[in-house]
Amino acid sequence: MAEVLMQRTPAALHEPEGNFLTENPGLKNWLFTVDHKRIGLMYFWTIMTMFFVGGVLALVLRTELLTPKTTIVSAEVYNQLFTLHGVIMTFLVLVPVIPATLGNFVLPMMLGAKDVAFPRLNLLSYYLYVFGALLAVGAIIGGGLDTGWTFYTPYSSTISGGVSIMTMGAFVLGFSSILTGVNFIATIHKLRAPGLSWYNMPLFIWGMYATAVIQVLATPVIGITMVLLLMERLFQVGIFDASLGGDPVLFQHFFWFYSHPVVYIMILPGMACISEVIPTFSHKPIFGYKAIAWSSVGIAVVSFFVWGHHMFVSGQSEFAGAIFSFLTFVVAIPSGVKVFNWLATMYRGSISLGAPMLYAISFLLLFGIGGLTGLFLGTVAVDVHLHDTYFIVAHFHYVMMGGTLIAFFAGLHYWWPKMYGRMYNELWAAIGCLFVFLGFNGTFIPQFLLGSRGMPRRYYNYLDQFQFLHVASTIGSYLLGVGLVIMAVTLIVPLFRKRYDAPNNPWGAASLEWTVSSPPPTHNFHHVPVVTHGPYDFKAARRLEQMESHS
Amino acid sequence: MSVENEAMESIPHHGEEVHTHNHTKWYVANILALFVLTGITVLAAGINFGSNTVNLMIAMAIATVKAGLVALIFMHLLWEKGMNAVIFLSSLFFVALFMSFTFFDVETRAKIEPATPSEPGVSAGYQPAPLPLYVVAPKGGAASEHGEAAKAAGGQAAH
Amino acid sequence: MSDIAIPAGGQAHAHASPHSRHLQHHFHNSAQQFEASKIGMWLFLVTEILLFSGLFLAYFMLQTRHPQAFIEAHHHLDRSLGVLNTLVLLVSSFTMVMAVQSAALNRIKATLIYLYATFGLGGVFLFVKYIEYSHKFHDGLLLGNLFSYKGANVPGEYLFFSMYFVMTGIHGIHIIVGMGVIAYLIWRTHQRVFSSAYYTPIDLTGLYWHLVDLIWIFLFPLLYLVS
Amino acid sequence: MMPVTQASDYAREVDNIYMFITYFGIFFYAVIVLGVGYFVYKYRRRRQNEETPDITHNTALEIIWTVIPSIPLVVMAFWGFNTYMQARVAPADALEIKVIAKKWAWEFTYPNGMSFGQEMHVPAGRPVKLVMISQDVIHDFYLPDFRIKADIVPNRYTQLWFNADEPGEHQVFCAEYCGRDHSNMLAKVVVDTEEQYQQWLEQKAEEAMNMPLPELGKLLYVNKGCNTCHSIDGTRIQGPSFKGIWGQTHQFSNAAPAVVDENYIRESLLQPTARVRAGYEAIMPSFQGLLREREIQALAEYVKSLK
Repeated sequence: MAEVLMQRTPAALHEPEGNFLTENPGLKNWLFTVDHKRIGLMYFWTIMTMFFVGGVLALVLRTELLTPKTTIVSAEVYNQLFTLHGVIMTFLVLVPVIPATLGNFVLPMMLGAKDVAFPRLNLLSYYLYVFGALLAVGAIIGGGLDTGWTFYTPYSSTISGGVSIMTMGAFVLGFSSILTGVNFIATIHKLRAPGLSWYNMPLFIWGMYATAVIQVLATPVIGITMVLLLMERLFQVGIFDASLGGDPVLFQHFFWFYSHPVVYIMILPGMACISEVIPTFSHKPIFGYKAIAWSSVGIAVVSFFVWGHHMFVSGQSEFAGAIFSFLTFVVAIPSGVKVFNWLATMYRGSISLGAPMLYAISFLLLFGIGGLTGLFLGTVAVDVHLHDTYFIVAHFHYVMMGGTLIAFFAGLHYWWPKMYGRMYNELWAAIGCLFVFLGFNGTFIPQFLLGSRGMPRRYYNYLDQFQFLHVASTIGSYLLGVGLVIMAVTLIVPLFRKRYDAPNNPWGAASLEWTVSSPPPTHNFHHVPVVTHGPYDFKAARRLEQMESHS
Repeated sequence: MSVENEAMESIPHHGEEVHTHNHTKWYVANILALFVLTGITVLAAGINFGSNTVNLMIAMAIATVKAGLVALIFMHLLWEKGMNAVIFLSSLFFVALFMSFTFFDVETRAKIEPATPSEPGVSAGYQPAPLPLYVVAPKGGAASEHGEAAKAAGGQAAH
Repeated sequence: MSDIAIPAGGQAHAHASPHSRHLQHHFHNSAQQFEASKIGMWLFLVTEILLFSGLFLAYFMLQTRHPQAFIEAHHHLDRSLGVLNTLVLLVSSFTMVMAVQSAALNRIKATLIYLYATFGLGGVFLFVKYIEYSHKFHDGLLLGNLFSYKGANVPGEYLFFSMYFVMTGIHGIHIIVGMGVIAYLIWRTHQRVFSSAYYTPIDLTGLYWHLVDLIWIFLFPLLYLVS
Repeated sequence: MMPVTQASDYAREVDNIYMFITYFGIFFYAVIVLGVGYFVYKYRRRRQNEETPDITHNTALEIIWTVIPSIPLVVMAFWGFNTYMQARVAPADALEIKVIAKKWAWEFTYPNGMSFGQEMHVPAGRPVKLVMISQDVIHDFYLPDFRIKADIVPNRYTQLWFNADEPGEHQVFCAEYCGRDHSNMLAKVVVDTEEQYQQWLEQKAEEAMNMPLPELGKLLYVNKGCNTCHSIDGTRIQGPSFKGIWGQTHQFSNAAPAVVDENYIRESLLQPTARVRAGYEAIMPSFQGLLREREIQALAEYVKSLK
């Protein structure tokens, strides 16, 4: 990677101040904006609203589980709430949370582009998301449903209630996700700034690229699955219904062909954030750039080979189970490689523990547990015991929340100064992170124990012997809730205080989005930037900044 | 590599467009070929090549040739840059993956029986026999008969 | 080569490109915009292929489970209408590709004629489908629980018609959407919007139309020629 | 680590794999935790503009940490699959018990063709094969003490087998979500000695044959799971209550009104959707082929007795 100076005109330093937040104010200009940054922020607040709803549902569920029988809600309500919690958190939060918010916001800037390739489709994607979210939440009003987010037939195709509306919601949300994916791939291929070769791209972009590939390839399958489920409900077409000559296990194949890769739609962007935060806060180039970049792509491809590991006990053939088990271990390897690479990046670094780094370290510790407990589930004989117990629940929360969401928080704290031009209080951010970390472990470590002792998931009522661990888990979840509130307050308060103004590059990072003002100008770059150094070449970036400040 | 050269790489420029050639001859030839292949498909459907599966595969093979012609000539993959072809072909790869794994499951859901039935009387201290543990019974038989019968019953119930 | 927006002089703005009327602000030139659109369209086609792959898989599954029912049921379809519709769609693909080429060669009048022809052939396809559908409705050869045909002698024939209606239905929706877009293109062509310098929408619609044709190529033998 | 009863050799074997993975996991987790902790302390940033070395990669090291951990993974995959196959292949002389799952009850049918409620009695030391089918949606037979579990799919038999070490009682869960009372779809496996098992079977069979009809009906009401949807005290659960319905005229959503008599009850059991009580959903499974004539009579007599 050539270590030349970042080429920018002196004029760029003294442009009149005006940024995407303040230029073109007014509700209408926001609602019909095609600016990727504004769309990213609209996505952010909408998703955070859904996250809040899903989180409150989680607390209600945990409170209900304080006692074996009825605590605060009835069995019907409980079953609908865990379904809604699952649907909201997977389809409405985890899938879009990083690509649609952080990705939308920084990806074009990282590429040195003014916008994504199809800005209007980007806006359409947002409104499809809103529409899909309304349908999903409306399904509860339209009769409710208690299928779980997995919609297994024939249960889902025979019960009355809001399943059909939810099905349409999932279909619409799929479209939204596809549009984001198409947009990112086209943008990365065609809108890179001069000098930004593939190996000069920040690893965040590689992660987004791999994610987009899965979005494009897997999401249509959930679309057709939902259409067929709707047909099954409306006309009893018989494809997934055994009593009509179909095969309910076929539905599971359809569902998991999407829903296993979707797990990587969630975690790859998380890993992408971590790959930015760790080198920046270690002030040292990332270790094994190519290994991380290609392991993202490798994970994306291999993620399509392993869906059957959700079906070891479903009546799938034993031999299919064997193959899926072996392939599952194959996908474990690139994830492990990434963890070692991040560790090696910290080796002999100069590590400062800013809030993004604290979350990144939390990610390493939590994702480590999530990944390693995955080994139990990839091993067929052990999975048979643990399948559909709280062990699974704990495992995927460690990967999805401990992985994706914690990584999202790392990224959020990392790019927050760029998004709003304000710093936050480091001490309170650290306190929030501590509460989140402890609360999270407090919630889910008891669930591992519950699961290995045989406590099945989706149980309203449970045996008395499980109560102690359930109470422990509930207390942990309250702590987690407190942590998230502290985090939210810490981030939001500075938005109303001018004295927290952020510099252009508060962390000393080296990728392109830090060369523009905070918050960025409406069109990102006044002149097309030319990339002359690598994304983790912090020394070159600093030299460049020093030169500019002297000129 | 100089900055200017890298710039050339990532931003395309005018004069590269390849669509200004006149391909009418190709198109006419292609549509005629497609007509002929349609005729062959219909004729082939009248012949029994052995089994249902083989007939279906032959029909699908001809359809694939036709689809290939459409993609190469009407959709310009023959003259396009590689990237679009890569995108198109990769989709086919994943379709094949989806179908083959699912079929593999369904086709190997055979009845599994113990290779050596344990003798009566030793059951109290029963130990699983050393390998081979199991044999796979031929497909069909009881399981699928049951399926047909139940389906017939279910079919009536549904209507 | 000279019109690339390299900020050497500090003044070279992307808008300096000659075709700025259709050039969106975040692209450097129309070639870049065209290629980006093209990649986007191919990615969209990928999603369409994966979407239909689910239908094909469901078809193959049911067909292997109930081969006799599928053979029996497909006799109710009119093979000659199927062949006719195949030919109609193939010809429409030809007219579509000619429309794209005419636009690329700046022969706008020919473009218009070919677009009208494509639209018309799409209409013919739908009309033939309408005849087929109304026949099936009349006989009660319908999907799922609407199946009310009395003469079925192999159990499970309704599964074939479930697949028939879901597959041709979703394909038909694609034809209707395609015709809608072509109608829009005809309107815009009348307004002299397209030229050899800018015909991206026609090109992309062409790709979409060919894909719809390509899917029919597979549907035809599966539904009409089961043996 | 897994303080759950190990009720069979198979359970012990699964736990061996479980422990192997646990040790592997603890080792690698320790590497991560100690690595992070040590680096964060040792290489903490001491001053602004601290210089760091430009270490970008080390191919040998990367190959090592890719390949070495892969080896135990291969062990896990093989060991896990081989053990799993043992659970799939029942010995030919196994005692065969038919399991029918429905919302939200179990039915266990013994080789003598009879079934006696939510407790499965099996002899210790003899392989027991379960041949399972569902009547409505997907259920799942989960026996944690034996580390076995399998989905029960409608219209298709799935199998499980186990061989209990010694007499005892073990919990059965439904592990695939199946509706409102999923969490109450419980049962027990009671392991007896061979003699106790035979005695129990004979005694139960005799009881059922000689019982007066209303009493048999009362037993069936629980054993066949009627009680999960129909109360006998007038409260509405999923279906209408049985209390005092005998001789009443009922309204139906899909048929003309009719009087509750022996024929109506018979039809409700065998073709439940033929006449659906107004205000209720057509969700009752059919008991066609699952009830003897005497048992149908017994249920009718039982309903008659509920005033």
